[in-house]
Amino acid sequence: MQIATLIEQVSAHNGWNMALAGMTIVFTCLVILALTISRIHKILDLLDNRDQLRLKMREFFVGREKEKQVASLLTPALELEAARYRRLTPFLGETFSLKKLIRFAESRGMTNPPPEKTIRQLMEVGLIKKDMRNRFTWDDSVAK
Amino acid sequence: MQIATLIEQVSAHNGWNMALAGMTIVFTCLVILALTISRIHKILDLLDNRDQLRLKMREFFVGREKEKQVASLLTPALELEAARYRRLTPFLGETFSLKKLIRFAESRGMTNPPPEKTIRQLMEVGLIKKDMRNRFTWDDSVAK
Amino acid sequence: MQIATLIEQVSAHNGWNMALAGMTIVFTCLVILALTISRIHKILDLLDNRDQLRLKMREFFVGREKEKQVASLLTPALELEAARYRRLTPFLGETFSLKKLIRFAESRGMTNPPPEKTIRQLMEVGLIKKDMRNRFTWDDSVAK
Amino acid sequence: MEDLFLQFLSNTGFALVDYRQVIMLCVGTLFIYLGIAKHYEPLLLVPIGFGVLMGNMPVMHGMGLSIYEEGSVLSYLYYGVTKGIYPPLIFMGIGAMTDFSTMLARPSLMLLGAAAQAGIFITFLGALMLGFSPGEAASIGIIGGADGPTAIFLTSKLAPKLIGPIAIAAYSYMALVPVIQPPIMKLFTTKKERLIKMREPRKVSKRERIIFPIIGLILSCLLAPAALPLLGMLFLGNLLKEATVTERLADAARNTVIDTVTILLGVTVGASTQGDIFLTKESIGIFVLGALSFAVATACGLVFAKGMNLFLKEKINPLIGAAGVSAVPDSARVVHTVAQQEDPTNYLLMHAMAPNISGVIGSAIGAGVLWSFLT
Amino acid sequence: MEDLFLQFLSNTGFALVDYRQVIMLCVGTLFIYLGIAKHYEPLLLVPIGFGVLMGNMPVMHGMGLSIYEEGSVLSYLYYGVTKGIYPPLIFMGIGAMTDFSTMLARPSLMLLGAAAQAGIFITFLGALMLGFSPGEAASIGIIGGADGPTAIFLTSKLAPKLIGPIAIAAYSYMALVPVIQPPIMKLFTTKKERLIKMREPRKVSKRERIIFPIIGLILSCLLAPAALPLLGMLFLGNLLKEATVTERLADAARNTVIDTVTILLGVTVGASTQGDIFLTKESIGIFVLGALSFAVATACGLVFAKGMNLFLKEKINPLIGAAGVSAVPDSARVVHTVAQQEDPTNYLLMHAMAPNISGVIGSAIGAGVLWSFLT
Amino acid sequence: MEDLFLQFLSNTGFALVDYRQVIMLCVGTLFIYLGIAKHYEPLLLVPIGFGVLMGNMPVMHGMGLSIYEEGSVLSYLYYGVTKGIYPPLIFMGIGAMTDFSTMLARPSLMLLGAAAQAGIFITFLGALMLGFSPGEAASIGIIGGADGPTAIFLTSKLAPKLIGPIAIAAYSYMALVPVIQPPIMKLFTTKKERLIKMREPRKVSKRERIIFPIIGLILSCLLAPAALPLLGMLFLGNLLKEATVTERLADAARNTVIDTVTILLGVTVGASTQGDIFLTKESIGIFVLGALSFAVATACGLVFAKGMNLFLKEKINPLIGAAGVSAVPDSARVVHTVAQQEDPTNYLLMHAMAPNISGVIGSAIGAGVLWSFLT
Ligand code: NA
Ligand code: NA
Ligand code: NA
Repeated sequence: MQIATLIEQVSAHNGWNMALAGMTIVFTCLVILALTISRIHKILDLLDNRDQLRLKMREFFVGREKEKQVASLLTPALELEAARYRRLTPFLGETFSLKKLIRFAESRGMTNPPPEKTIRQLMEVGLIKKDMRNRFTWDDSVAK
Repeated sequence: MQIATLIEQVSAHNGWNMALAGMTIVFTCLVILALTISRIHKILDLLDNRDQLRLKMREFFVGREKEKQVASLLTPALELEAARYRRLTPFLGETFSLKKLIRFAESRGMTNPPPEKTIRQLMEVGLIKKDMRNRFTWDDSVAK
Repeated sequence: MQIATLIEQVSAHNGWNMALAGMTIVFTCLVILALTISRIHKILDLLDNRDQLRLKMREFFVGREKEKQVASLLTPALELEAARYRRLTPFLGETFSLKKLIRFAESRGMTNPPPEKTIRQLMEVGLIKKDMRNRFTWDDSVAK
Repeated sequence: MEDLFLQFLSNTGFALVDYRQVIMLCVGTLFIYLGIAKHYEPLLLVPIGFGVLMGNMPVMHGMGLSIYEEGSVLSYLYYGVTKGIYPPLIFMGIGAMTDFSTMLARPSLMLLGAAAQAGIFITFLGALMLGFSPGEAASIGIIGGADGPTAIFLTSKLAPKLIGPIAIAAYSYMALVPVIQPPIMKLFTTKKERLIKMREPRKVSKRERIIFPIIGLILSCLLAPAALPLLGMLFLGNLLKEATVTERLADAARNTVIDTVTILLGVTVGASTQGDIFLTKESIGIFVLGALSFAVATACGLVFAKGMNLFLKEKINPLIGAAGVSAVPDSARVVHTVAQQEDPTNYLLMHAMAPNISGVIGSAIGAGVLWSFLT
Repeated sequence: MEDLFLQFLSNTGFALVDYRQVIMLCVGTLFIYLGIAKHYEPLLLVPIGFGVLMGNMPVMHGMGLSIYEEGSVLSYLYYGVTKGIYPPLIFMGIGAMTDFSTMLARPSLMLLGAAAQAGIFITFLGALMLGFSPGEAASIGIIGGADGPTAIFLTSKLAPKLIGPIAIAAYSYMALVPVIQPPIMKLFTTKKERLIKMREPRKVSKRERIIFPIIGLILSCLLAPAALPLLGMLFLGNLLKEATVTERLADAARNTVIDTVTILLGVTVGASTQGDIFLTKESIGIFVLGALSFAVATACGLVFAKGMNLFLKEKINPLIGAAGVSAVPDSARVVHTVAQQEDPTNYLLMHAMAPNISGVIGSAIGAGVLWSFLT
Repeated sequence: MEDLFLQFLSNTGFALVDYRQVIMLCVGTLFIYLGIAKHYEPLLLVPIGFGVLMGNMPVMHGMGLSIYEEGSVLSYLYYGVTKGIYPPLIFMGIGAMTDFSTMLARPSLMLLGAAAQAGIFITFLGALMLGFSPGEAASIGIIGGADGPTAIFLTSKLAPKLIGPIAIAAYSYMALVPVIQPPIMKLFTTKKERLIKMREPRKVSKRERIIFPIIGLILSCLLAPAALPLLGMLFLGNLLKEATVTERLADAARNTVIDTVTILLGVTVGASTQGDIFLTKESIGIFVLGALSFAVATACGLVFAKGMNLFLKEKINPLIGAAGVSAVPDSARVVHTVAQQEDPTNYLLMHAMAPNISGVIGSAIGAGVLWSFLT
């Protein structure tokens, strides 16, 4: 077969164009994808920083107030209790059920004031928080 | 749209009847199911008690005979052997293969009388029973 | 129904022939399969022996040469190093990655000559071989 | 070659994109976000959300890419939805996962699962009023059954065109159970009622648990034969589980089968929400009625529980009535959470499971009844 | 509304129930009982039994609930049976589970697996005599192959209407192997024969085990091409197992695939036994002939083993001939049990596995031969 | 009876066997041997090889045994190939297995995955020159994509008759990557280049990995909508994996689904290579062009990497360009091995994964583009 015929066969089916166009498109796609991907983590960082920025601003304007409010509830006595309960964490894990916490507290003789009451107070203050799955965790942001 | 028209549209498709009938049927179904379920364990208890009753009656009429028959086979010597073999259970598990039992017995020097013979006797007496899967267990009901 | 009719019904559908032919074919198939299977391990043994035979012949003609060649590379110093590296096997497993081997060697102070160099030499000599999965093993056939 | 590029460019999404698809892409992303970040039913919302993305990529019609074009891969996988095959398989898996013990221990609580189905029928009436055809109205009503497979199954039989919006509505509201139910629960109960503690249920023997799926099948299918595909498979799965000798089959049902089918169902239901088909006035109606349905079902369960207390010596906590809507096990968890907000030592989860799973049976029966009325 | 109630009541099972359905409900319950309480092949009897219940719930025809109505969920799942797809998939799983070592160690024992297939052909003659058509007679004969998937496969090709009764008969008798075989075994062997001990088989190398499925496929399908769907998949599964580098595929075959297919096959075969279709004179004939087939197959295996002993220096225990019927691994276990009743130190299980699995190959070949005769 | 025997004998393989089938039986055995003994892609070569055996057993046509006869078991299982369903399911499993971290850490390496796709289009031209029709030429070109599922998917759409040879060529060359690529790699790179070490990529956060499949789907399907079936499922699988809350679904995708589909795809693709259909001049052309395609793709990747180095401050090792052909993860491993031959302390595996998996995306896009051109 002659080379002319070979080339002819390609042209007849619009082959050159398809090949060139195809390769260009594949390349373009991956270039655009690569460019986009390389932005993702920068955008995410920006978002995080924005949150931090906003947080700082809020702290500046609102923070004091909230602290005060918490402070009024977070009596020294309660703070002491909180510390005692906090020490049970190693036995309970980072997230825990209240039932278990109460059992642990009782088994360690922490019955005055009754665990139920203390825990309710701790939840009101926001030191213990509940997640979607009805498990509880300590919220350190309030603790300070 | 007027309320009359709305109601009209429901009636036109026999909606009121379907809704009421549907709800009634769902309710009836679950009520019947609930009633039936609440009977299951009572019926099961009854059946168990009937079995016990029958057992007691059979014991009364037949039991003595069987006991005697077993007794005649269950010589004091064999009983002694049985106790020795019984002590191997912790090593064998609740169900065991005869092969393993023999090997264990031999490894503990229990060779006179030979394990094969003793085991055959224990099976005749009914102290060792075989289950569907060709595994063996001790039958305590006979042991007493 | 009369027996004659019964037999008639079988003949009408060519039943006798089908049954006899069927049974014969099943039997023949399994006989041929059994005969073939009974040859497999003998043929495999033969193949293995042929390989051994060939190996022996090759050893006779070629082996010396190769040994010499290896010997020239496998200096006593390298042999000593090889033995030291060999002792790391229990920590690395039978197949290992070079990275790990180097780390282990370095952590044991085997840095002179540098592990990279020693390992390259060991690979040239053929004492360390690579498998398909890019893991390495010791080749004992050369070691002797 | 410019022709080819132009042809190609005119085939790319940029040229074909439609504002409705953009809206749906946002919806899909929102679903994925809610699933992953908020833990709302992730096993459903993530595949559905991704399916929404796949179904709303702007593609040329006629190339065999869309779920609605015959011969496309998605259309083959979608058969399991349109023919109603996936829901019974999912029910088999659920059966092989579910322990009916609490329900067997206190069968009276099954009435709560029945009461909450009133939402189905009230919404059915509402949908008829809005001008939906009876088949469509029944399918919309079943959203209040709070059971995705049941809703998809009935819709595939009575109003196949609405599978997308009804499935999305059903799964959305099921995912939002922790948001939707608590206010209704607080509205319909007093603090004193929410503080009621309940006694531990009795132990249920293995034999009872084995007999239940058999009795359950026979009774419920004698009364409502059309519930057979769903309840039959539910009880089959449960029997395989409780028999223990068929453990490996139960294992296949509750892992292999349900997980594979969940992916396929999720992604195809998601992909069926093509903007031009999904974003219609009807869909809005379906979402509004669906929300209504959920609220009414919850309220019915609560009110019925309060009614039961009038006759019971040992009072039940009426909150567990809200678990009758199904949405297993989320609505039972929500009941538990709300109760614990009043008294952290009150553990209602186990008690709420009884109405919760009888709600599944109830809505399957409801679906069967509506199906038999309208066929 | 009374109309609706009446219509509904006339659709409930109570109105539609037929005495034959009641009988079948009892049969289904019996199957479940035997599976769970008596441990007779629970993996088969429990799903089949439950399927019998599902198939015999009295439902209105025309609603798309029955397995015989096009468009019903059960009908879709039943395709795998009627098209003969499930049996090969199950064979693949069996292949991936089975260790052919004992057979490879003593291939002469394969003759026992051949001999026991005589039952198939003798029953085939019997069925012809009773007036069954050749296709039906072949399907009935294959019950004596003691291999459920093979029986279903052949019946789906030659007598699709009889799938229900033949499958039920095959699986029932397979489950009843521990009841049916022992008396026949004792009848055809002397105590002295039953006491014969056999030598440990030789070790079989990994290479042999890898080569076997390839040779096995080529030879058996050269001789009986129609055995390809079943034996091809059996040997494929076995190769995946023995290759070890394809362990994860073998794992899928022997867990995911076989378990899922077993549930679907069991429940649909069960559901295909609708009382009005199942409880016929023909079914009774099938059950009688099936029992005969089993007994004859067992006897043939035993007698052939005794015959072999005339020529062998190292005698075999003729009991293992009974394992040639297949019913893997139950009939091998029964052989072991019967031998142990005579001498608790005689371990025949491993020896009985050789005729047992060659019986599987034998009946698949038998099925292929009959299929090729009758197509 | 002699008639029956003669008829049977004339149906056995011995009477029907054709020299082309003998050749194919050898090919099948070779595949199995390479898979098991040489560890060349055993998960593919073993099922395909056994499928080749099954497809080339000499069977009578008209009995419903051949994969090309309607109603045969193999033909049902083959639907998943001809309808293009298996490849997307496999892609879902691959997505649920793949960690895109290295690619996300250095997206510039994705260009290598793009460059290596030039092989596809050059081979496409070559195939047109040899007189293949455009659809066939495109399917042959895609062999250079070094991605089995993609090749099968495109061929099922554009040249269904060539599925057998193209799939076999694609999988053979993928298996032979450790043999084909090293000489080309050495030819196109200098020793100095092969010694280049690369820096550890940065850590990629979980959020990035979750966002990627969503962005990836939207972008790639906006630009090349026809890549949707393959890339949609790939990204779906990956999202299920990265979301972690959908772990059990990812698990099903990467075990249950992919293993089952791999067996079915392998055995049916193998069985589709019936000697009379497979051993043609065209197949030889396909194999020659396929090898060319692979070689060109490898070379393009290498040369492009060298080109990139002209512009990069921190040079990359051009060997990783060869991993752009896909053949995940074998070609990345080969890159690693070749680099280690020069310097055993150079660890390129992780770096080679970036072009490797972007090569998968690239060839799926390439397939989509060709499909949209030719439909
Ligand atoms: Na419900
Ligand atoms: Na058999
Ligand atoms: Na590629």
